[in-house]
Amino acid sequence: MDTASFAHSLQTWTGGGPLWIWAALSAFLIIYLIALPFGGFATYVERKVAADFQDRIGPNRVGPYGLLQFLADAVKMIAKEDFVPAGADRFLYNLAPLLVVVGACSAFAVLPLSQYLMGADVNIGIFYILSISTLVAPGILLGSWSSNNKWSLLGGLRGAAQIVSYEIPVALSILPVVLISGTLQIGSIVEQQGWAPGAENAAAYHFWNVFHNPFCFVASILLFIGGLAETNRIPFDLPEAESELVSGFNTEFSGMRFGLYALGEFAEIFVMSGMLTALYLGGWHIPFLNLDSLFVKLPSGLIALVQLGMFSIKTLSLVFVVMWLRWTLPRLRVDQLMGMCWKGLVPLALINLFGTAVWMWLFNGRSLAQLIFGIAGH
Amino acid sequence: MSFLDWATGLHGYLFVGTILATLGIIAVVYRRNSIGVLLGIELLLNAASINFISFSKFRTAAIDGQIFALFIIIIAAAEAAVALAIILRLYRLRETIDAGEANLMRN
Amino acid sequence: METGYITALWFIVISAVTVPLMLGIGWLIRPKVKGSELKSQAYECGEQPVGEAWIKFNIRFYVVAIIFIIFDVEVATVFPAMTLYKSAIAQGAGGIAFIKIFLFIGLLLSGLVYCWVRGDLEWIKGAAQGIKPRK
Amino acid sequence: MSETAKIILVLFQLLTIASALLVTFSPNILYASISLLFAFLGVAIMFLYAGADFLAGVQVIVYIGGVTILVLFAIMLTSWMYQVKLRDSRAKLIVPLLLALFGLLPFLYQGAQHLASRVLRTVPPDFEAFAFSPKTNAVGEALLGNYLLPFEGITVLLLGALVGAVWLARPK
Repeated sequence: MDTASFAHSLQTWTGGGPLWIWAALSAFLIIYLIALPFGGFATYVERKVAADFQDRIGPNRVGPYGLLQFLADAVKMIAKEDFVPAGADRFLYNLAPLLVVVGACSAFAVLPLSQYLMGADVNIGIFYILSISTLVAPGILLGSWSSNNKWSLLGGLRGAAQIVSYEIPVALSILPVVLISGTLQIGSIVEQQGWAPGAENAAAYHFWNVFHNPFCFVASILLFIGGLAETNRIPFDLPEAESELVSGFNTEFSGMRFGLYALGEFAEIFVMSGMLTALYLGGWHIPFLNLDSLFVKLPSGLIALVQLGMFSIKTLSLVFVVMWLRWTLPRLRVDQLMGMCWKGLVPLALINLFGTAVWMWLFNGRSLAQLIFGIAGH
Repeated sequence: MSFLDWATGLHGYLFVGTILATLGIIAVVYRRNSIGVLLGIELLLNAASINFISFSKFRTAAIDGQIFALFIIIIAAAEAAVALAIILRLYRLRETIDAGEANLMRN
Repeated sequence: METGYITALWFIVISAVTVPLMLGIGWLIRPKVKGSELKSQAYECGEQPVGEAWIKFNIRFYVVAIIFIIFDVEVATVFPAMTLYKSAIAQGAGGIAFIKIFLFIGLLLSGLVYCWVRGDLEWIKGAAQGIKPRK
Repeated sequence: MSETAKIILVLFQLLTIASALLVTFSPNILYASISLLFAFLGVAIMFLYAGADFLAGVQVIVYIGGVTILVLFAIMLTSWMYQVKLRDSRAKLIVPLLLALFGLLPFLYQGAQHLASRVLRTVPPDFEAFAFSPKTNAVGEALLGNYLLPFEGITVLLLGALVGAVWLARPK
């Protein structure tokens, strides 16, 4: 199976041109066709899902079923009066949304949309997501500080402390995958999760990482919980707890500035779900089917579309679960939040790591599926 | 040799490293705010890792320079944690963060 | 591989340009309203804002940040070692690699245990001394 | 490496230098720490171009995600620090500026003696290959091989730093 970046695919499909133009164009397309529209549309879906859970109708005025609500929202946000509170630090007030949006949208570069549509299959893939999304914490902190509001500052400090704390369990829950795959490159991690019992090099494929061993299953759940906390979603929405902090770190942000924060948050949810999909749920792979070992050779464009669909289905179902949890779970207290991170998730993640390493050692690196189908190790 | 080649070559890297080191030293000596001094130290450490990295690429093409830079980063983080804890403690004891007034050990 | 990183840089550049772009479009099309002094007051539930917003905070935030940075560094360092484990097992040297990696992680764990025992992970003052928060 | 890529690198180098200037001379300590964030980012990009991709990631995670947050917390938790205006004395600038001149002298010399410096330019043969080859495994091999003792030793250092810093910062 060959993996090609989106820029390379564009170059081959259109034929020629310097690569950096295609690189820039692929970045532009992924951000403006996937990241930002998702952020906008997710607000509509969130409201519709909330309405369903509460037996209401939800937005239904703009377009059929209110589908165009997000466009109306965008127009409203952009056209809204710009407003900077008195005593705010204007420079930092403008800089803060920038950091959040850059932190969230740049991570789309390594999401494995399809084997031909990855923005950049860099060899520090997972590490790139972890590192670039650290920009969000300073963004939240600065936004809260600069708006000269007590609610904001309290929310921002909480948010930053929460985001940095939960980075540790998230990183520790990624490590089992690194142990299994022996690489940080996301394309290659996804590739190894294919399904090929009959193929010649069956030892290279170990089905989805979530079923690699029992510890990996727990690790994937921890990664999901950590992702919820990283994106400030309920039950971890203490930074913007409506009932106690008005709106938390973005209290004084209105119009498009607030919109940018919201976009950044939803983009981050997508990144977290996409990361979980890529690392544990087999990424672009269709369960029990390997597109490359079919009896007919499919054209690469078709493969790209099918894989994009598969990746979206998995990722969007995780996003749906995130929205579902919002109306299911109550908010945690600050002390519970910190206790859960340092006394619950971190030790558990370390146990998972240890367990995965022992499993690898005992079974010579084979996954559960490979053991069942009797595929030899390396 | 064009400017771009110079700037992206060894000399460009060393030039940026030198500037960072100089500014770091200036911050350490010139700043009275202890946190400013800490920021200067971070700049100095960054300059050192730039040198390690650039020589590792442009002279040896070996990994050792990167390992040294990795250790520099680790030590810088540990140092920042301890230094900021000390600054906080200093404030609690002396109600100041002026580096010049932390002189209990002088007499 | 070079293209990969250049694309990643383009992602950073383009997402950084997006923000001023959107705020700029908004600036062009929105009505220009002159704000009043009352309107630009900091929001404190409709009351007059009291004092500065920069109030004194719980020092616990800071302790958490210190614990975080130490763990962050350790986790970041252990990543490259982890990538070797698979090939070490394939070469039959899994045991040695296991000991090398988990000696590192074990020391990390002992730091966590120290903080736990000394009560630095408790958010509420006095919780380490057995004073429980109200249920 | 293409010309466009080189221009991007030069832009980030300029960003690094400009931010470092702000770090040193900005009277506002909060702005100084924010510009330190951008200086770190610029240095990370320089690492990336020098073939240290993993190091670039570590630089961003540890410095931007860790050190900057810690400094911001320190400034914000102790709001007085922000309001304290400490006057820096200009006289103290003389010695470092002399040092700076001393450090930058080789570059002035290099500009004049452009041809002489070309002798130093013994580029290793696998220069480009090194720049864009995966480094994570190589770093891991070095850490578990030649540098095993420092690798394990660094945990002891970090443990000491953790215990010491938490002890110092613990509320009494």
